[in-house]
Amino acid sequence: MLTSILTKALYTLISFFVILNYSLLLLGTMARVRAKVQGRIGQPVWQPYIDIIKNNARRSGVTHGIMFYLGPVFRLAGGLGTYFFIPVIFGSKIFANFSFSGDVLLVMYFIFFGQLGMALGAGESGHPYSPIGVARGLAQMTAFELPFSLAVIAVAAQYGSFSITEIVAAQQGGWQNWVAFTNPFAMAAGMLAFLGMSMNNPFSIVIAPQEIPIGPPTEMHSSFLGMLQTNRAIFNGAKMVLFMNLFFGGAAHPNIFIALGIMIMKTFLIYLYVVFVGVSFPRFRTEQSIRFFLGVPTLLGLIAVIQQMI
Amino acid sequence: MSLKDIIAPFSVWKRALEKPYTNRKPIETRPGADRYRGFHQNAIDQCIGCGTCEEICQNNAIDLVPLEGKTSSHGDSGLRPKIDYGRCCWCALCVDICPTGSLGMSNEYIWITTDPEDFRFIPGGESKPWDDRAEGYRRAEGYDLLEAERVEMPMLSFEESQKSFIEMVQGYSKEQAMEEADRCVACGICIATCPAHMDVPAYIEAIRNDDMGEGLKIVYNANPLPASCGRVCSHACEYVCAMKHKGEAISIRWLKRYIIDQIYLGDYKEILKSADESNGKKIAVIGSGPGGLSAAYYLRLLGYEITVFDANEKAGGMLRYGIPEYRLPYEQVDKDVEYIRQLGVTINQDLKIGVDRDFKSLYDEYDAIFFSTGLKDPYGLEIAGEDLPGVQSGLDILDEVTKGKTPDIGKSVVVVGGGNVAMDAARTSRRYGAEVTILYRRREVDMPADEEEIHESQGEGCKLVTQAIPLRVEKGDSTRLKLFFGMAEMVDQGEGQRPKPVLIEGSEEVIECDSVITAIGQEADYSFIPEEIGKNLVFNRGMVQINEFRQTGDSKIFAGGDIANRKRDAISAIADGHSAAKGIDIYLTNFKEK
Amino acid sequence: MTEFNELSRQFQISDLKEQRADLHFFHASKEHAVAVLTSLKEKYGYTHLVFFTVVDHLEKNEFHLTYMLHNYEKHHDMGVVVKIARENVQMESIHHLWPAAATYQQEIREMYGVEFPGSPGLYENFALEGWEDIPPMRRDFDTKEYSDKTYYPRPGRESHDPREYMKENLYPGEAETW
Amino acid sequence: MVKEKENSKFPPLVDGKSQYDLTSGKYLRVWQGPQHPGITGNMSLELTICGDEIIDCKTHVGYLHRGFEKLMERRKYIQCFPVVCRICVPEPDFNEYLFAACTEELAGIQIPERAEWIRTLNLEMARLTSFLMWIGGQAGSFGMGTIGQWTVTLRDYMLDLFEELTGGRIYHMYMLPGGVRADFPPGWINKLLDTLKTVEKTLDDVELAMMHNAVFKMRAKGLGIITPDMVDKYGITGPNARAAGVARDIRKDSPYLVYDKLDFEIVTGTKSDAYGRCEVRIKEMYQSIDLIRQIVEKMPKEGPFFTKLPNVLHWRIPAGHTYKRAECTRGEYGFYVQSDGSDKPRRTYVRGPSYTHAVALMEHLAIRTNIADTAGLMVSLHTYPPEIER
Repeated sequence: MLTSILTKALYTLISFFVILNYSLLLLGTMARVRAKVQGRIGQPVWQPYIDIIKNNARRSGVTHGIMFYLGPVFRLAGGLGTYFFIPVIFGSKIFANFSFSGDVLLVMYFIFFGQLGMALGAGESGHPYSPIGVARGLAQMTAFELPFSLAVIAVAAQYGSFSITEIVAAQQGGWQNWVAFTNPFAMAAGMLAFLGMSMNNPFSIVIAPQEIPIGPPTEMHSSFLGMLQTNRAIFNGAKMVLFMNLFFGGAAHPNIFIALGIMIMKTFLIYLYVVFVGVSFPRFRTEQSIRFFLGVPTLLGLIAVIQQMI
Repeated sequence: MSLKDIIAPFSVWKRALEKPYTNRKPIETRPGADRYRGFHQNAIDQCIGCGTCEEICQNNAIDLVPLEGKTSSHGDSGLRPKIDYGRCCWCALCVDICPTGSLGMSNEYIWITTDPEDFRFIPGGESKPWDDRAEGYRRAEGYDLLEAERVEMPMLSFEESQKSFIEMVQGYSKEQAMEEADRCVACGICIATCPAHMDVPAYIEAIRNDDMGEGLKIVYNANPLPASCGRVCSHACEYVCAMKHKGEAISIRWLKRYIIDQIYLGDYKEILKSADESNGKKIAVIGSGPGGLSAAYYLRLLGYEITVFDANEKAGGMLRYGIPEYRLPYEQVDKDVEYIRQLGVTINQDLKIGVDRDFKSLYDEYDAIFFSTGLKDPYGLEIAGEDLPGVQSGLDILDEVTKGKTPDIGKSVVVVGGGNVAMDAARTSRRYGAEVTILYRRREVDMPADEEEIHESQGEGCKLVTQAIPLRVEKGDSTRLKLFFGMAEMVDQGEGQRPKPVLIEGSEEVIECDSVITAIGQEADYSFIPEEIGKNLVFNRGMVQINEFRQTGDSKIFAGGDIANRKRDAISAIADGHSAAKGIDIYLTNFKEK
Repeated sequence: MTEFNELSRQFQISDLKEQRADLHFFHASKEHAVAVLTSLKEKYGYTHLVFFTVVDHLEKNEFHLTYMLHNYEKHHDMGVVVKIARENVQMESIHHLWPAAATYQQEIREMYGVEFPGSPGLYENFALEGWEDIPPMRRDFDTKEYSDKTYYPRPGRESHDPREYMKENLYPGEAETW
Repeated sequence: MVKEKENSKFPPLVDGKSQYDLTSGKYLRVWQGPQHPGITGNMSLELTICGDEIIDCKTHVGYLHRGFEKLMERRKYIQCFPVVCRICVPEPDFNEYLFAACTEELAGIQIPERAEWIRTLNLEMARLTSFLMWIGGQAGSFGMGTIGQWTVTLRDYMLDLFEELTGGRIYHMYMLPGGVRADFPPGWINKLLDTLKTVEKTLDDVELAMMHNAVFKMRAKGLGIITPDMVDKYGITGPNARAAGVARDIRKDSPYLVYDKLDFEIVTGTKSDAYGRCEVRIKEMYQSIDLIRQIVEKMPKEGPFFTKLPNVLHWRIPAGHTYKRAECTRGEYGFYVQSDGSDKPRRTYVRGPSYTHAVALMEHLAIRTNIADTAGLMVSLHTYPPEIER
């Protein structure tokens, strides 16, 4: 029993370590891709490491309420929680994490959880304008949750399971078995929701410095910011892996390294898709993005669900 | 909203395939443009510390500070601009206006030090990496904030001028004077060089303001003979003028003349300060040249009773008897003298001390004596035949002309000498119709006469023969005289010494002429000073030794002018007179036992 | 200038001056100024208020309120100068003619102390929050003195006047002007 | 402005001002700026919001008040020359030109013809440069950083040209009374034409990606509508007015320098909202490029570029006053200079277009817009705060 727990813990740590580093490098790479479109050379790919190390080395000189300190912790917990219940590589013991039969629901909860923690933390920052950012963030999140949930429901209905591992298992055997092709409406709804989830343009108003008065990103400084940046990497990784699993057949290969390669390729493309849209468009206002999510993506989600019902 | 609106934005990805705009290491690879206005450079030896940069700097970023290794000298204040880069706005107006052109800007704009004080330094004075940079901001060709050329002075043409004694320089009109005065950058470098330390920028400013009264006041503060000085001053100031580094110096002398020409003598009284109440002390001034008159004027202002003794018929000394009328009309000398006389100075003419009046009696009667008797006795040529008729001194000629006599010079004249007296004698001779040749021992550049005198004498047709040493004079055949002279070569005398002319053996040439006019210098005559007083005075190579208050070895006797200073010009004599007046006042107030 | 001639029959205006073919200035009395401006705007097509400012003539103890109007039809500018005494200055507001004028008046009140009764937001701060000195654009406000008083000069700066410096070094004892 | 709605959510308007009670808890007061990426420069907007909607807006300036007009009272005319350009950072040349032009008019100086052409060239380059900076701000204020990165680079290319010509990147200090400070460096014209090609090409890309952008259209259309009847009321000039269909362009109406020798049409739009103003401005950028090419072609190839001035250290200008205006990117830029015959100007008044646009007009237009649009609205008016608080 103990051995199995320890082994599991070790495996999870390895998986965590791999995904953290991969995500950080991915963030750095994407920053360079974005820079390329903007006509710049851009930062070094390892810049996210430098930022995190630097920020973690700093300490805050001011005190806030306890909730302020807990905000980033909640956020990090949300990120970790999301990640720990998603199997990264199908069939691999090391990268299976704590996947179990209802994990997709738990993951959806954790995606929300971090944001809520953040909202509470920012609320206690003492900055009177944080509520504006928080309200925008939560409103937009609620909006994209709808198509996302519908997409997940459609997928769950399609395979009759709430287990990510099982959903991935059902998609094996070639690209024609992927949800993307078997259930394109669910995939479309999910991927549109993913745009909102990743807070890139046109859904970046939550973190837009131009359009709100100075909010959480400035309030959270020093190691708080370091923690948030770490979370950003993990959370991003987790989300991409989740979407890969849900819609694009996951990553599976007897050889663990080839499987990792597949994972990297798929997640890279998924992220590139976000950036692809992100650099091309300005951002929506909050109510515009809510309208957007409640429009076409929700419709697509509904179609997907109805399709499965029938 | 059309489909295009959704697809078109993705066209931004085109750029991802193109070369990025940015550089990898901008700091290393991007120098400023050729004209970039970066940190200053200053050619420290070319700079004269005139402070025009400080004047134009709208930010007060420039200070003038002493720099180690630079000392004040004539034409160089010894100060150098120090720039506070905390204030500098890099407008480069200082570069544009710099009269010497020493100031520039390099294209260096990156310089990092941790000490803010480092950003205050003397460009060129403190070594910086960009000191020798060729690139950087320089004033462009075709753009200039200062005028390098002086306003041309209306003059009689040489054909006109050599026919008569009408004043050659006609003087500026109001517009011309204002335009010329406008060129001045008011640095004040000239003040130190002027022997009388006249406040030149101030009276030039008065011209700009068209306030002649103010100008006259400023001029009279340091010079009571401005009408004469404005014409014949040796203008040392113009040689150090900051604008001379750019082109031509400001016509300081002629601007001074302009001020005086605008005001009638009768109006002087209202403008200038009048003399103090008489304080009962009496001063004797011997000699009514510039030195004597200057001393008399300033002493009179202080309330002393002044008596001037002069051997000539009219006052003015060398101004009247040594300078021909085409340069300095007599009525201008009269104007200066007359005002001093009006102030209550008694001038006794035709009274020669030592002959008509005993020096000892003056010494006893007056509280102090100032003498400035000048150099009256011309040097002889010291060659054979110099006592032949027709050999005369230049001063005598000028003196005769002043007295209204026609000099006996004949048809052709040889003038020996290179000073102003030589030029004056030569040009005067031209006006009596003679053919004139000037012989001078050294080169033209060595001639002590004013540049314009040399130029004008040649323009009026005087022939100049340089490096010629007279050997002997003989009676002529067709003409009255024959002058034999040999050619000289210049022998270097080592650093700091001017080259010496040495006769080339065997060279001998001859000129036939009616007169030989010698003008190779004069010496003083102290014979009027009795032995018992004279023993207190110290003489050195013919000059009276004086201290800074122009006091001689006898505490009651003061001296100045050509007999006491080596500059031997009117303005130095005036300065001597002024200083002596100050000295006498100090002496009589503080030291003289009642 | 037909506008001027017509207006001068009705109002106290004077000193027409042509600066350029397309720019004229004239003086208007304080009482008639706003009526003149209204006529210019409504009747003569000077619909554009280019600017409104004040020139301080301290020596004459006068403020010159300067209104600049532009006629877009004729492309002509008309500067209306109103001379008023500097003490307790009040002027009629023109914000009813041009809403934008309220900003000008607010600034002028702050910078010169000219009051415009009825102008919206007149007493709100424009650029100077917490200013307690006299209105700073008045000519009797000495900026140099204020900055010397308020800020610290950088220590260690010292400059020399070339003429004084040369005097010290070259002829310290000699007489010059005295 | 949104049409007056009978909605209990909004407080009643009296004299165009909202009557609200802050303590009611229904409203929040938010300061945008003076340190804020969504504000054009150092100024701030005091916004009272109800939900996401602005019900009251008040402009606050004074954060960079340097009192230029007052400073100039203490400076000789030539010393004002380095000061004036600092009144407007993105477009300093208009200050230089107008101050020089006023001084020249008062002093009765005629500058050489070539200097006029060079000045015109400079002003058009400045317009293009300023527009390039604005377009980045406009795209950026709606979150489209890509465009901003491009055009700011292009602006830098223009600044390179300025640097080579004048010796300074931002503050050129090039046009001074009497003409300009230097002639073109060798090869500069070719470089200018090359840069124009680059700018034109990228501008095509910008227009495609920005003006045909669904999200941009959603944000910009209908934002801050200026109706033609507001133009005179608020003293609106430049593209803000032209977008509303009011064809006024000083370059055409009262030509200065050599604009009467150039061939161009006034650009107008049909509706002056944020999008319409963008359209006009982008057309004007093409126009500027065309004008620069025309100038290069038509200008005299050599000749003097500077007239001798009296000694600037004691230059006195005869008493008098004048007003000069020029069409800058934001509208009418003007200088009023009054001389009392001394060597320093008695009064210099700077009429910046932002003065009316950013204060009275902005306060009016902001009401009932979404708080997230404040930055976009502000940038679409194209205002620069230093002009407001000279």
